[in-house]
Amino acid sequence: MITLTHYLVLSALLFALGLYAALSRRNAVAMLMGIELMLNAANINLVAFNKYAAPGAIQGQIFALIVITLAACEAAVGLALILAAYRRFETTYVDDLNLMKW
Amino acid sequence: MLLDWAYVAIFAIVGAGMVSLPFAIIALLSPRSSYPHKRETYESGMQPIGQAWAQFNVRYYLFSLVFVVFEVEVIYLYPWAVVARSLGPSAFYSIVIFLVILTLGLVYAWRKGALEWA
Amino acid sequence: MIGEAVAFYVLAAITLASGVVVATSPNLMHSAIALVPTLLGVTGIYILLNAEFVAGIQVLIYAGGITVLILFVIMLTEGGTGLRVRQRNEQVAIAAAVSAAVAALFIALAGRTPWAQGAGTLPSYTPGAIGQNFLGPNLLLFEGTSVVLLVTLVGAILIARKEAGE
Amino acid sequence: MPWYVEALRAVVGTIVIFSAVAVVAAMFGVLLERKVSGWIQSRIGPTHVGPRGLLQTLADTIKLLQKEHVVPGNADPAIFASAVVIVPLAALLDYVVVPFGTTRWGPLVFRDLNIGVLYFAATSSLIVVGILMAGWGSNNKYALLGGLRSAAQMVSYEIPIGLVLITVALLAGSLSTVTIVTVQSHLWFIASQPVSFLIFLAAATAEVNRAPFDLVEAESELVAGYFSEYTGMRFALFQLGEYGEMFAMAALAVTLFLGGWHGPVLPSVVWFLIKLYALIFVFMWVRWTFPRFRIDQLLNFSWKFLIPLALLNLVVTAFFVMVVRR
Repeated sequence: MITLTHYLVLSALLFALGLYAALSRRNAVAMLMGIELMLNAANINLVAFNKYAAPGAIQGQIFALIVITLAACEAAVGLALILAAYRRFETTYVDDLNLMKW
Repeated sequence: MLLDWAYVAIFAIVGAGMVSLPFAIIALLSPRSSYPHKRETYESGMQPIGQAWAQFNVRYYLFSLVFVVFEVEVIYLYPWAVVARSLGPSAFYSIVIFLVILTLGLVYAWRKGALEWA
Repeated sequence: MIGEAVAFYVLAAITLASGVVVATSPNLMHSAIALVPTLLGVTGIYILLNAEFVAGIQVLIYAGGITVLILFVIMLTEGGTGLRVRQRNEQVAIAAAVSAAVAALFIALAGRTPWAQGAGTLPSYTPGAIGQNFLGPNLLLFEGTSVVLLVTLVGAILIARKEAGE
Repeated sequence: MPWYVEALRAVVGTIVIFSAVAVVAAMFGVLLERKVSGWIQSRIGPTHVGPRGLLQTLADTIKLLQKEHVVPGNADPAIFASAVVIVPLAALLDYVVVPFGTTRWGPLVFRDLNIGVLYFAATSSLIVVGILMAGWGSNNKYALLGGLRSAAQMVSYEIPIGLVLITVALLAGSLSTVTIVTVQSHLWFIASQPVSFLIFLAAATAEVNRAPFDLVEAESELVAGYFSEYTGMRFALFQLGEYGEMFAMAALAVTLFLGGWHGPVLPSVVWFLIKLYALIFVFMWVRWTFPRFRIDQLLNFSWKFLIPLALLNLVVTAFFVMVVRR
């Protein structure tokens, strides 16, 4: 029998993977992928709570939709920033991008 | 509802098996021989210089960027479309506002030249 | 019920296994491509949770949109050079410890909290329910999203194009 | 029904659909393409194998099955190998929601999903990832350029297709393909939505990378595009993906605009196939009628013409559905 706790554990593990990627990667794109994993983990929680804790409402799924939307916006702007930084400094490795102003 | 998706899952799994089936036949039927030139990258008979994995132009990114934003806008229209009939004219005006804002984005991208391939 | 459990564990395994590749692969391209099975695994989880509309959106936006964006950026910036470069920074050990601690904390919390069992049933037709909601009580959210997207578009084009002339 | 009967039904259905698509769409489609091309150019097309050359593609398939497959030394083997499964599989997944006809026991469809057309859009968007993987994994300049172009083109044309899907869903009040066909029993949507139909046809042609939008595999500049490095059966699988997607798009057009299985006298499946092949013929006719676009013209055509037009059409339709008709 699959319960809410199963989904929460899965989401916690996925979140930890994303966090690990975001903290340990040198490449900005890879860090962004880690953030996407974390957002997905959060979404699993939202949808799972919708089913188990508040099945009468649809708010959890709507929240998940909004999170997906914002994830798309974040990816679009974040990757644009990475491209701009790459054009300037010829690198996408964050530890090489240590100058705030050139 | 879950039954529907169980069918889809079986479709995907069996389908992946069927798509991979030819590889089993190849393994049985096809000849094998090896010499250095065979595994060379095809470049119309020229010796390939360097890798193909080079950097590409930013315009590809601009198009996919505008695409992702529009795709997100479009998905918000699906839930509206299925209930539109049962909603009144006021819902029509709210969707027009939504689409006008979407069009503003398109106009901006157009004016800024993000849609030019140059 | 057994079917549901099997599906859950298979999907969780797919999600986590490819998530590990995303987080640790030394080849950036492999990381980005492993994102696809991770996202599809999460899609399956949404379906198990009766959220088919969200599942469709997940495939359309994440697997078909954001992944393409990420693949493009890797191709634009890295090319094949990423293979020769160290991909992990000096704080790997700390990162692993922190992540493990966070996971342990979350799992402990999830196991100990007595979650309330809500009343009612899920709407059987989720796109319709979501549409009713967006054009009813959450109208502002709906219109606000379009403004957010407009700002995103303007900002991202501005940033990505800024120095194109240089 | 007990679960194993359901599972058996699903497996049998899958095998039937896959074999049917492989034979009817890919093998017969390739033959048809060659025959139609020949007819348009006053040639005869293949004649040698079988009566009137009917078995030509079968012979080709058997030939391709015997070919060794070569993995270029520079390629990324994992990506190279998995791309070839993803593209045909994503194309074939579309057929889950295509209603082929109707019987006494209900519509003939693999599964009538609640989110039907959204599912179709989602699975076909996966093809882009497969194509980028094929282009990158080959580590070949032609393949990579073809893959990048293809991805830029396919994502550009996904938006007009999405807008057209929404317009039809608006008229039918549902995303389910079976419902969309059912509500067309009196009036096909092509009568009320001719503009949508044309937008869909143009965008679908581009989405499946066919001429005049075929600069992905423009033979004269890019050899074969993203599958230049694929030999033997792997090449055939990409062909299966390509023709499978073309037939899926045509089947979707029939479902959305041409009333699906509806038609007098003849059985419903026959009507569906007649409409399907009529559209396929249009695709092939267009191929030999228009010259190839340049990539800037191609992208302009989507962003500066089809998308504004589709948006306008959507607003007008919404006005009629939500304000006038009430």
